Amino acid sequence: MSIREELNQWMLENLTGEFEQIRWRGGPGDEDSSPELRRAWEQKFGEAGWIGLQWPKEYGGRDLSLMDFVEFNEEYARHGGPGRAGHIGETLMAPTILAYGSEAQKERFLPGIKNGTELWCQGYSEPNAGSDLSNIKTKARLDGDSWVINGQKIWTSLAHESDWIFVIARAEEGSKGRDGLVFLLVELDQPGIEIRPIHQISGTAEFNEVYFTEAKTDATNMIGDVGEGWKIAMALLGFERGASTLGQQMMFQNELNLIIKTANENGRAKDPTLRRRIAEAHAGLKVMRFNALRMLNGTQDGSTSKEGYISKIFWATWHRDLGELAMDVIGADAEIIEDELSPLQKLFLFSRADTIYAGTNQIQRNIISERALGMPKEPRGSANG
Amino acid sequence: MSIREELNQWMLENLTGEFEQIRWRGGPGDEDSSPELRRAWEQKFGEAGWIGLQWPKEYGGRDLSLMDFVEFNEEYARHGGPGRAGHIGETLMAPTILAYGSEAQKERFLPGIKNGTELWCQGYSEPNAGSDLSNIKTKARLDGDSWVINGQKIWTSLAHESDWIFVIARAEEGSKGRDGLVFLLVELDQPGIEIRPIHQISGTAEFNEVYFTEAKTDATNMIGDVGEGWKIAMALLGFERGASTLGQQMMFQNELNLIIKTANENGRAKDPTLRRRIAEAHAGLKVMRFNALRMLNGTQDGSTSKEGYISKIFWATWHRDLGELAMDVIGADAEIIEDELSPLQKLFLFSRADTIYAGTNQIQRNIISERALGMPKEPRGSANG
Amino acid sequence: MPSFPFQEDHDMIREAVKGWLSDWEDGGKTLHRVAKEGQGFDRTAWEGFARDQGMAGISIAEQYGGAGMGLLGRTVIMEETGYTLFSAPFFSTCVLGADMIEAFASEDDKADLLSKIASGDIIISVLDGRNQLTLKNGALSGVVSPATDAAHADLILVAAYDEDNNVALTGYSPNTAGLSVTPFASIDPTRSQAKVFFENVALSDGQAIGKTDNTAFSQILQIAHGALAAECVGGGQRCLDMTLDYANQRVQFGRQIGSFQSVKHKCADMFIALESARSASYFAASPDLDDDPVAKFEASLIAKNYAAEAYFKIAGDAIQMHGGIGFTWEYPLHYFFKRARGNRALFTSSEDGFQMLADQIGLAQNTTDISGE
Amino acid sequence: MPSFPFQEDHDMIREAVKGWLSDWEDGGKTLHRVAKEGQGFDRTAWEGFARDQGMAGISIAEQYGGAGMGLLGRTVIMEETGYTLFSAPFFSTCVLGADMIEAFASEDDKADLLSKIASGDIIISVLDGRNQLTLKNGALSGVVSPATDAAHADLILVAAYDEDNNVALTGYSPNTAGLSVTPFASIDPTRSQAKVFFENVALSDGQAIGKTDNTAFSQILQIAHGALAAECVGGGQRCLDMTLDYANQRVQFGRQIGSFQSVKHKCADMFIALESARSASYFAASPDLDDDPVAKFEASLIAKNYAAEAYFKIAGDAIQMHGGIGFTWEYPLHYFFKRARGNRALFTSSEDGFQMLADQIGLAQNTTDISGE
Repeated sequence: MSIREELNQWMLENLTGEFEQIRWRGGPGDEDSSPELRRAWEQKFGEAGWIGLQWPKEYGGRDLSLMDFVEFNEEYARHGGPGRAGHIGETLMAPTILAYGSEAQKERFLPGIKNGTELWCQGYSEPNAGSDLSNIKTKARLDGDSWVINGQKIWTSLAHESDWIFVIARAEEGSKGRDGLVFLLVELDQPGIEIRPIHQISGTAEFNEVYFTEAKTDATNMIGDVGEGWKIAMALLGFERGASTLGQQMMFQNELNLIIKTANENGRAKDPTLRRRIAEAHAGLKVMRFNALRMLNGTQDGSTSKEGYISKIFWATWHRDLGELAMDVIGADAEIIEDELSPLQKLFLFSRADTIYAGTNQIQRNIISERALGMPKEPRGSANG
Repeated sequence: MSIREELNQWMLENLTGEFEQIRWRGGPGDEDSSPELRRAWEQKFGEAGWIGLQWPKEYGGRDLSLMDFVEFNEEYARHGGPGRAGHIGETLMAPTILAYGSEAQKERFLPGIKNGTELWCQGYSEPNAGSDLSNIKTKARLDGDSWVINGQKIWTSLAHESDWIFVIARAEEGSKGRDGLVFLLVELDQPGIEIRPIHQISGTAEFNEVYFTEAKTDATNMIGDVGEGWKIAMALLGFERGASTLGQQMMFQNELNLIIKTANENGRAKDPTLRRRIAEAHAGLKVMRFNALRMLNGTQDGSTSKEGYISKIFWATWHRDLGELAMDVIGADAEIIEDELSPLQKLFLFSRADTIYAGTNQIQRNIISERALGMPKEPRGSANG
Repeated sequence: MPSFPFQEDHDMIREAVKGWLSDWEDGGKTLHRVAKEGQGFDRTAWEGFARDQGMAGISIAEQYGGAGMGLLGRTVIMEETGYTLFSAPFFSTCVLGADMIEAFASEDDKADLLSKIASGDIIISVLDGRNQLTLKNGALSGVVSPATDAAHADLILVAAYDEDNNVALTGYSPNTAGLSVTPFASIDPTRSQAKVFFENVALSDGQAIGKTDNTAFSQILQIAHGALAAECVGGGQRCLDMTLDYANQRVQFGRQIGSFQSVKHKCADMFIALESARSASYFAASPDLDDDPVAKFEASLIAKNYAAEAYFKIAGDAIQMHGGIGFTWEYPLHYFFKRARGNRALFTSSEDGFQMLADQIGLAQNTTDISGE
Repeated sequence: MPSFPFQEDHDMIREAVKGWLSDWEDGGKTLHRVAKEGQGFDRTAWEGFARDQGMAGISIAEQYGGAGMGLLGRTVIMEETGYTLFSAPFFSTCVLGADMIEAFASEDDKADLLSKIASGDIIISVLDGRNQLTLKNGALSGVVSPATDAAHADLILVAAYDEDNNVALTGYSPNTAGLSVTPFASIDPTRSQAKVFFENVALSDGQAIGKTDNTAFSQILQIAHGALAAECVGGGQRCLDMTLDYANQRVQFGRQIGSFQSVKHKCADMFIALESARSASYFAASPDLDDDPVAKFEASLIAKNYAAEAYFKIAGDAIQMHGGIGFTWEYPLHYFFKRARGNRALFTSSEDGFQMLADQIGLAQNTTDISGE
């Protein structure tokens, strides 16, 4: 039985009962919906052995091939599988631990991810280091057997629903930029950590500020060595462009389907301008899919192939435009909020963040021009460059 | 009788006979058409007293008010008045001489412009100083009673149809940037000057390279003093945003009318996408007109009001888009060249230059952000900045 | 010298209004309060503005107690209320309502209603029910939505086709039998929206204001909606101002982000869109067009749709230029973005607006109706 | 490892073709010569490429003497001929012509014609005369324009409706009575275009190739036109390469202009458009779709229109980034811009293409015909 058939079977049997209500839910912009049910779903999913399929067999994975993993993701999305509460753990943390972690760290952390019992979030951005990621001010000092952390992280997705956070912090006093950083794994439920939600334009709060005041983690919870924090943080970001993008695209397909359905129902499908925009959105999604296949077939080691550099800006811009299209397709009623924001209204509002988080479109264009096209870097300013 | 009525009468009586064939012709991109007839027209126009209307009465002008001059330009364009062979002389050279020239220079040069007998062109750009206008390499040295000029100018409109050129050149050995420049008036018909046409994307050649090899001009033909060349050159550019833009807009209106006519004739007026684009072009032209009125009412001294900064990039971009629209309106036949390029085909091809010459769109955005919005300048590179 | 095309008195009004509204808005705090209260309407502030400050009558003729400052007068007000998202029914009452009455009412009704508007004693909501309401046995039935400011209107002016396919304009008290107003939450929380239900609402239960043919009614309605262009210009200016403040203050990579060309050029594009919209707005309010209703109709059509598109683009770019903070609720920029989105769809969508303009400039049309519904 | 989705042999062909075409083009010199000659066709080069290099048969099945390298094979060729604007009828003959024959001809005709194509011994021009030609008394009349490569074709394949409203495909010699070919100058001087006039051209004077229903014909035609996407990708790559070379070499304000963010970001946008178009092109040629003609039709529709739009945008941006030199005749960039513009309109306009795609993805349509003509 192919992996697609296997999953199909399981989804038919298990995405039922109370889980019905989270079908199609929990995607980007909707990550605040039913957190408890989605945590339960993550555990059920883990128990069934669906997490970590690409991992080596010795760590409980199935060493799944890329194309099989692609099929797996597509099948999951086809069923309207809920946005995965454990996706940061599975797609970012686990590959990083597998690549750079010690044997002891693998044993300690991989099972919690695989079982869906330990959820992760990401502590990279800081209030004064948005696009300039290397400008880290959060400090870590070694005190006996513990790292002690002070500082503030921001734009941490789902911190309030997570158990652990990975953090880059400055371990060497006086170091600058990419030097002197450490990559630490920190448990969130402790007195030295305070989490404050950031309410977004949509009124919902996926993002948080995380304050560290003498927060502690065991000295063994450092990945790599002191001074290697930047290298590890960047490798982790490389994994972000992995096969999970194909699952994301299936979510996009569902949104597009909803727009097409709406247009056919309210008659706007006959408006040539909207027809063309919808057709272009459809074309864009097909392009996105084939681009991901090119990218995934190009490299399988977390590095980025040339075409891989366009992935983030392409999907973010496409998705933001889809949000505007959705509202135009709804028409005059688009402004009306019944009870709560409808999925298409959420799409419209939340997607404004897409072109900003995880590297703004402007930063993406810098990266493309310098890394994919080899153009010269800009002179840095004199202030502290 | 209003100036509009006066001109109406005269145009009805004079834009006739052989001049009929240059009606609507000679606009941007079409400046190579019938140069001799248009030179004859310029003289006829001058003899009738229509050139220099805004000049003070003592120099033969009529001290015409701004709004009257606006009406005059609109009326001229309404008749399909030919592109003016003398427009650089009248709209750029004359105001500069009036503002900065000596009494002797006014007496020497204003009559030739006013009578339409001496045509002017502009020697600013150089091969290595395109957008970076201050990087002038052409040299001038004073030798007895003459300036002797060596160097090369490029993108000189209509040099081959002109009698005189105004040139910025470097008079002080070793000076850099904006320092040490002179502003000279030079007769073109002399052994030290060679003019080579630059063929454009449209196959026509409005622009030229002008080579100076020991070219000479009388020492009295310097406007201002040594070291004042930059100041005078910039003042001259300020005059470029004057009332003549309204005449240009009437040319644009004629092009748009031709597009609307074409769309109605071939049925594409019914295509909603093209309808919308045409309607937007119409709206853009109205906006351009009112923006020009705001600008002209804001300042009347050659300086630029805040909204004036958008004028160049707005019309250039609008006109380039109009060219693309024209081709889409023609449809599949747009590729076919019958005998010579049709006016709409010329529009499409030539308008690619609009967003480049006289300050590219990129340079315009720099100027807007720094001068109209007061944003910080970029750090200059270390190479020779 | 006042800035073209305004006169000195317009500039004076602008200065006064600007200060008052800035105090009201209090750097975004008031917008948060209004959003929280969920009405999209600040009654106290409206009364202060309309009555005490005397702003409701700015464009009402002097004979009815107004200031008689014409379309340019209300352009100033709309620009400044757009700059602060002043949550009050100036547009509904003093533009839409006043224009309808001015154009279609009897002299007696004008004297009565226009002076009430000028003194700030009445709030009016205008409903274009031509396609939503049906007339049967002298009574109207149907739903009009969205109905701006209907939730707190003293007088609801309803346009509907009569038996002769003319447009009849009728004024109703919100308490009229069969008429009910249900406010709804809008994506834009600073503007009041509602659905108004008609169940056999007798024409005779309302006040007959006037009648006209469909074309004339559409023209007047469009000219009134042209004033929204000024609101868009005000809002766009605010978005640009916030962006420039932020870009000049925020440091990344060792430089103010406002020194990066990508940020500078985006701000330049915002400025180009803004000043173009401003030209479109001022053109539509230009006294030169006062004697030419067709030209004024066309200019209003251009102004509303051109400025609404520009505002939406500017507001979206402003969020982008702010980075993370731009999409937080706490930072008030999103209210402007939401207003911009709402204005694009209010009255007619930009798409329909430009198609109407295409008709207007003589492009042959298809006979089939291509719009939705 | 060959780059996905290609195999090693595709990469080898690409290397060989790339070098040959680069020699041919000679840094733009040959394009100037072709433009001057005014044919849009370099016969000597075509014979060298098709016969001596054996490239005409790249995608023809092996049984007919071709290399059997499938759609990906011709994608390689089209990309590289697009990169150099190779002025020869590869697309007309080896893509359009071959696809028509492959789909509709008898086994005997296939054996004959496909091997002639593979050996480079025939030039074919395909005319879609469905809307231009009328059939009366067994003879065709009308004009087909533009007719790519008809001016030097040995065989003109004409599609026209027959009496049953099926599509009949007939092959004519250019010397057939009543048929005349008039070349015309095109804005794009590197492609051969003509008008083909039919005055009572008897069907019986031609070779009956096959018949099919309208939908099947449209599908095959669209799939063939999908190959233009690769030409657009090749041309777009050339525009980007020229721009990068220029930006890295040109110094203004004391810096390479390629170090300015506005130039870098524009190049990034060009790259995004280019790689997207490349994905669309490769997707349409993907062997995964070989068994699903509907999916392949849709993918070809997407590829042609998406890539044509991208190419036009890239080429326009390339001119802009070059400044003054970009719009001179001497610098060969304008040929690519003109090809890009031509490709957007060739076969179907992008607008019509996207409307067709809208039908394909299940958007309800209006019943009225809205396109021009």
